[in-house]
Amino acid sequence: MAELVLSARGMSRRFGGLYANRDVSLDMHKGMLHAVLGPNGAGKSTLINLLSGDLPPSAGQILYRGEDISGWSPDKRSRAGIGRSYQRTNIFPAFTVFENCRLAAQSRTPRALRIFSKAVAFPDLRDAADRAIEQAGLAERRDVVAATLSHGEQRQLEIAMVLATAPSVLLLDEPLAGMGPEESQSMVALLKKLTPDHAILLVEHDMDAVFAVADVITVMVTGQVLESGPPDQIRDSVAVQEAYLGEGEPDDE
Amino acid sequence: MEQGFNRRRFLLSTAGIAGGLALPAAPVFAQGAKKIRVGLMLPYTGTYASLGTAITNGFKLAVDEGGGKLGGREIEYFTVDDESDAAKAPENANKLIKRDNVDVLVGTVHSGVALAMARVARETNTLLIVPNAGADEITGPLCSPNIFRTSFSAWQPSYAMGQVMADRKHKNVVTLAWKYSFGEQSVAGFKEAFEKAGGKVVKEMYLPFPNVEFQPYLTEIAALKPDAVFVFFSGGGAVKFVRDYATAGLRSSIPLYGPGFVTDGTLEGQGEAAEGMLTTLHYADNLDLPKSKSFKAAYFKAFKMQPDVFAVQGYDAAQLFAAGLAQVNGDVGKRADMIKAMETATIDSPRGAFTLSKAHNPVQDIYLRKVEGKENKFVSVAAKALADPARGCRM
Amino acid sequence: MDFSTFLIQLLNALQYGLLLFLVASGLTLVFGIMGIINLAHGSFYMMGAYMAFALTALSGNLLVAILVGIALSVLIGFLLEWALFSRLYKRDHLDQVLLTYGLILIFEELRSLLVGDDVHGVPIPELLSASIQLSETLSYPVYRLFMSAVCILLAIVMYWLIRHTRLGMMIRAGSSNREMVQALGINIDLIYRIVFGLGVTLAAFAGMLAAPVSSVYPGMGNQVLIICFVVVVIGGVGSVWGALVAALLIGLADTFGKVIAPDYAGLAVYVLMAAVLLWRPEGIFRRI
Amino acid sequence: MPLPRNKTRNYLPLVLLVLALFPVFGSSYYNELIAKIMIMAIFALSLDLLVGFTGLVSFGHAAFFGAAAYSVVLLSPKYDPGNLWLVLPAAVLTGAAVAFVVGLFVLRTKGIYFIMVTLAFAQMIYFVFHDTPLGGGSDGAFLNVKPELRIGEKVLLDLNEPMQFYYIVLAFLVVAYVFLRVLLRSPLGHALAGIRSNEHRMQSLGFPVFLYKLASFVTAGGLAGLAGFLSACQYGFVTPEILSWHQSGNVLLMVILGGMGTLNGAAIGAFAFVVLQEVFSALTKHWQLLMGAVIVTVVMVLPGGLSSLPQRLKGLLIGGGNRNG
Repeated sequence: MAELVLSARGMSRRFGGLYANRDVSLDMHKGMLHAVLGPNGAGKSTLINLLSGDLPPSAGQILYRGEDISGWSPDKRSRAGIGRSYQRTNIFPAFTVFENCRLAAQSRTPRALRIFSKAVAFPDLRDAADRAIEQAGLAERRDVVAATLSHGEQRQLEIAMVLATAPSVLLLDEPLAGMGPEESQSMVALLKKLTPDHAILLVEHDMDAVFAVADVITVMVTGQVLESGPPDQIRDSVAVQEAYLGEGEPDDE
Repeated sequence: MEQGFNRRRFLLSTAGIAGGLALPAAPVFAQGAKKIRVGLMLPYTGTYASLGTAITNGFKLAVDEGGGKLGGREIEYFTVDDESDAAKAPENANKLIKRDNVDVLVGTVHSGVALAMARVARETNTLLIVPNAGADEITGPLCSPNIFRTSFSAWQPSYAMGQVMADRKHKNVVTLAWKYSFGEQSVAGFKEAFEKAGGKVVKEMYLPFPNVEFQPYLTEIAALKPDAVFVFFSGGGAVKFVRDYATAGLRSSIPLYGPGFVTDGTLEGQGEAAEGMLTTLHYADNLDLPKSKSFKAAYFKAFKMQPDVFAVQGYDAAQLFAAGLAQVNGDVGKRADMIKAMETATIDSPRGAFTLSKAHNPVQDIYLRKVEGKENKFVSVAAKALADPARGCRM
Repeated sequence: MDFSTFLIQLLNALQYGLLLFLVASGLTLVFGIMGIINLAHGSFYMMGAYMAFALTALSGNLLVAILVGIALSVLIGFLLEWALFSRLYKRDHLDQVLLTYGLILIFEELRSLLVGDDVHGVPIPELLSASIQLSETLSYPVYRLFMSAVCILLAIVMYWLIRHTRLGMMIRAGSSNREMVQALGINIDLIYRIVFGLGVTLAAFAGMLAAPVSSVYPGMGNQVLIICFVVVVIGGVGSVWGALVAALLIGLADTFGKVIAPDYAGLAVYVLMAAVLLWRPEGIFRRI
Repeated sequence: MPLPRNKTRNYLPLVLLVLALFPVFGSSYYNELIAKIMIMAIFALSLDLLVGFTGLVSFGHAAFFGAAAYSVVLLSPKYDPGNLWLVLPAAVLTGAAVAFVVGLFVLRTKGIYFIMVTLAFAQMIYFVFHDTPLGGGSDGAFLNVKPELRIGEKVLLDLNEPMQFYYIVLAFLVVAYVFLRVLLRSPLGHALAGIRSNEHRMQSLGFPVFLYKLASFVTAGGLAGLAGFLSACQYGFVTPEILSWHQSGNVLLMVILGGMGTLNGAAIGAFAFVVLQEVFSALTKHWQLLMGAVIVTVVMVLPGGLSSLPQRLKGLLIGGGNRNG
């Protein structure tokens, strides 16, 4: 079995009286891509927000390499190696692609006190940024202002920024949303390429893509885990088919 | 957005400098006429605006009575609105002294502003005549050969009131004033005379300037039940306090006294609530003096309104300056002679003639006045030829 | 302090607090619903007080003055919203702050030009001019009690308006998301106009109501403005209920501060504020 | 707001030259006026670090300026010149320390509430000086003799000398300007730009955003303290009014007037503001009315400030393309 990196244990989150996540447990291992499926409102985004620290859990634990991190702030989790991307593009629109990634890389080596050096003068930051841009397939658009990128390219930048922080865990919230078929294909290829070195959590609607890349799939319904297992098990599960797949194609969010 | 600052923009901004500088500087080139340059630094906006206007009117009336001339020379006025803002005072004083090169600086109402002006006047050795501000320091520790005052010190009316209240057999008194130097000095002057005459100040209460939420203090006064209350407020605060005091029912059981500022220029707002109140000041609305009557008539003719104590003080500021200029025939260069003449002059003021103390503060009668209708009516002379002790003045 | 004096001071604190609530309620509404920091709020208070003065002088009756004044305030509120504020909703908060800052200067000068800089008193209406004897020496003006009663009444009316009416529902919805409410087909522009008009009117009404006891004088708006901001900060943005609690707390802190530690009385309110913010960074209550 | 990138700025030496030569031609009054403008420019620059470069709209910046100015008066001996070595760092530290404490409270809030809370805290500090005996209460306090810089018996710099004072202010303006330029292109500066653009994302990328904002707040407080120090020395007089919300509003106005997020804009704004005040108050006693009208006009029709004016004019002439809603 591969190395256990991040896991949730009985994690719940209430909004008022409603449970957005209820008693969710799941594990993420290095070298494995763990996909989360579920209809709208199943609590997938809440799950990512809980793991990344954007939301504090109401109950339960989050363990990172054996340590309880449920009380950690998002930035502390990020520095520990938990990187996330957003479902709605969340970038620095007025910066260039390179600047977006360079700033992301800077978070690993803050150097906040070196106020008399130029930020652009650090070769390690430049290399980290360029590497991430290369990986995400944006090399040709390196010096373009982010706001002027196409939607698909912005999604790629979203990933590149996370990669520039050299994370060991990737929490990806619908990276394929709104992408054309070609862009989707290259993103799927990228995910495959990233899997060996990372523990990845992928929330995605695109079934084909999920079944193509996932090592483990967890299906959520109304905030709870319905079933979890390898793709084949999920494909064959009666419960999943009844609850979810049976309803036909999920609608886009 | 960071788009460099190109030459065109730079030219625009230097044009701005030039425009800004040229405009106020223009009057400097009126040298040929050899006019006397008078700088009026007074409040023309805000709470004290009407006081500033009255002082200006009084000053100009005196000049006009001399045919528009003082010491044989024509007068040119430079005015700055001090906004009663002490923070801007040094800068505003410098405008008149350094930009407009005035021969005399006249101002102001607000004590804090006047203190700052006094310091600038000392530093630059400019002749300063204070037509109102009563801070004791101006003719105390800050006294200087070139600084004069034609109004009063905070100590004067309050000290006189201390004697009045002791004479009226009040034993235990509570004081209430704004917590700033003029308020504290007023209370100190009162306390000095009152306790010397055997009275006792039971409690000194202060509230932050310019707070006007008096109700807690009125409750406190009612609980303490003193024989009388000595109070200092001015302007809007005085209006509100006198009204609140009356509506709290205290007026009938505990008489209220204060220096004249409590009922001067505020009677219209105070209305019936102030009726019968006794205050002390160096002026009263119905003084039976020939000079007072002629001044009133002339002022009314010129400005279509009744003069108040502030107009008198402005009028006397011009008279004092005129006395100095007359001695040197308008040659302001002969500073020492001019100052000597001003120091020894007897000013024929509408308040009654007065001379100046060694510290350049008026030695004057303080009147006890009573509010009747919309006037502060003369009752008696509370203190004859009262001189400020000028503590801390080394001159 | 004996017990009866304590009780009277308590009454003073409540009475002051209630008046503060009345002034601050309009500020917190505009703030919470429209997201506008209205620095000119104090100017509207001042405007109300001067209207009470001028209209009472004209009509000889405070009630008539207040009724006419309310109509004028609503009008002024609508006009300002239409001419200026409605064009700034998409902009930064900063622009709105600066706009209202500019308006303060304009209103203050207009006041000076139109009415002058003198202090004026406004007579208490005959009907309410009596006093109630509280202790041997102290009596309490009926008008002050009347003011408190009006403030309480308005608090109840506002609570009811916001909780139980259709307009209140739309206002509450508008405060959470402008775009969404618009999408639901509610005329958000009209709601904003009404809220702003209401804010102006509440401030002006407070000024009119207080004029007989406060008298009218230049700069009166600025004095009340800052304390209103403290009310809103302590109470929580946009919370009318919070404003009421905060205003009463401030009334207590201010009154007893003056009695117990007169040298530091001005600070009492701010110490209270710091303590509340330490405990709850966004005030006691959030939202309406 | 893009990151600062290299641009040619060859007009700066020219501005510097004009400022350096001005006292040779100007009268003493105008020297003081220009010195005041430069002090206000430092003040506006410090606020621009918050408003323009970190996205923190502070409406309480006068608190740091004023507290520092008071520290000069409180730390100087009554009748002797204070020691510049002591008084200047103390003033800057006072500004920074007050900013640190206030920052711990206010930086926990965001957006419109942040504006409010900064205003309220500044007002609290205003009342500390206004209502307690600490700094002379509402009457203010005087600095009888201005500080001087001496080594042994030799007086190197004496702030009582107007000429020396002018050049000291100019030197500090240059220092403050260069310091901010350098700071803004440093990693910290880029992080602040990121926070301004998208604070949430900065946090999820691993930046301890609160600490960065606090650093910015404290730095701005220190720089405001420098301006406060110079202001206290210029007039030798401090009153609580220099901490009032009007002062905070005015400096915010300078930043907006010049166009926020550009260092040059802040300086231009300070210049324009003081000159407007000077010109308007010479025109009429109701000059605040004109000032108010200018403010409203700038807000309504010129959201980018004065430094966006040439751009907009160009846009108009060429036929739009730069249309702001």
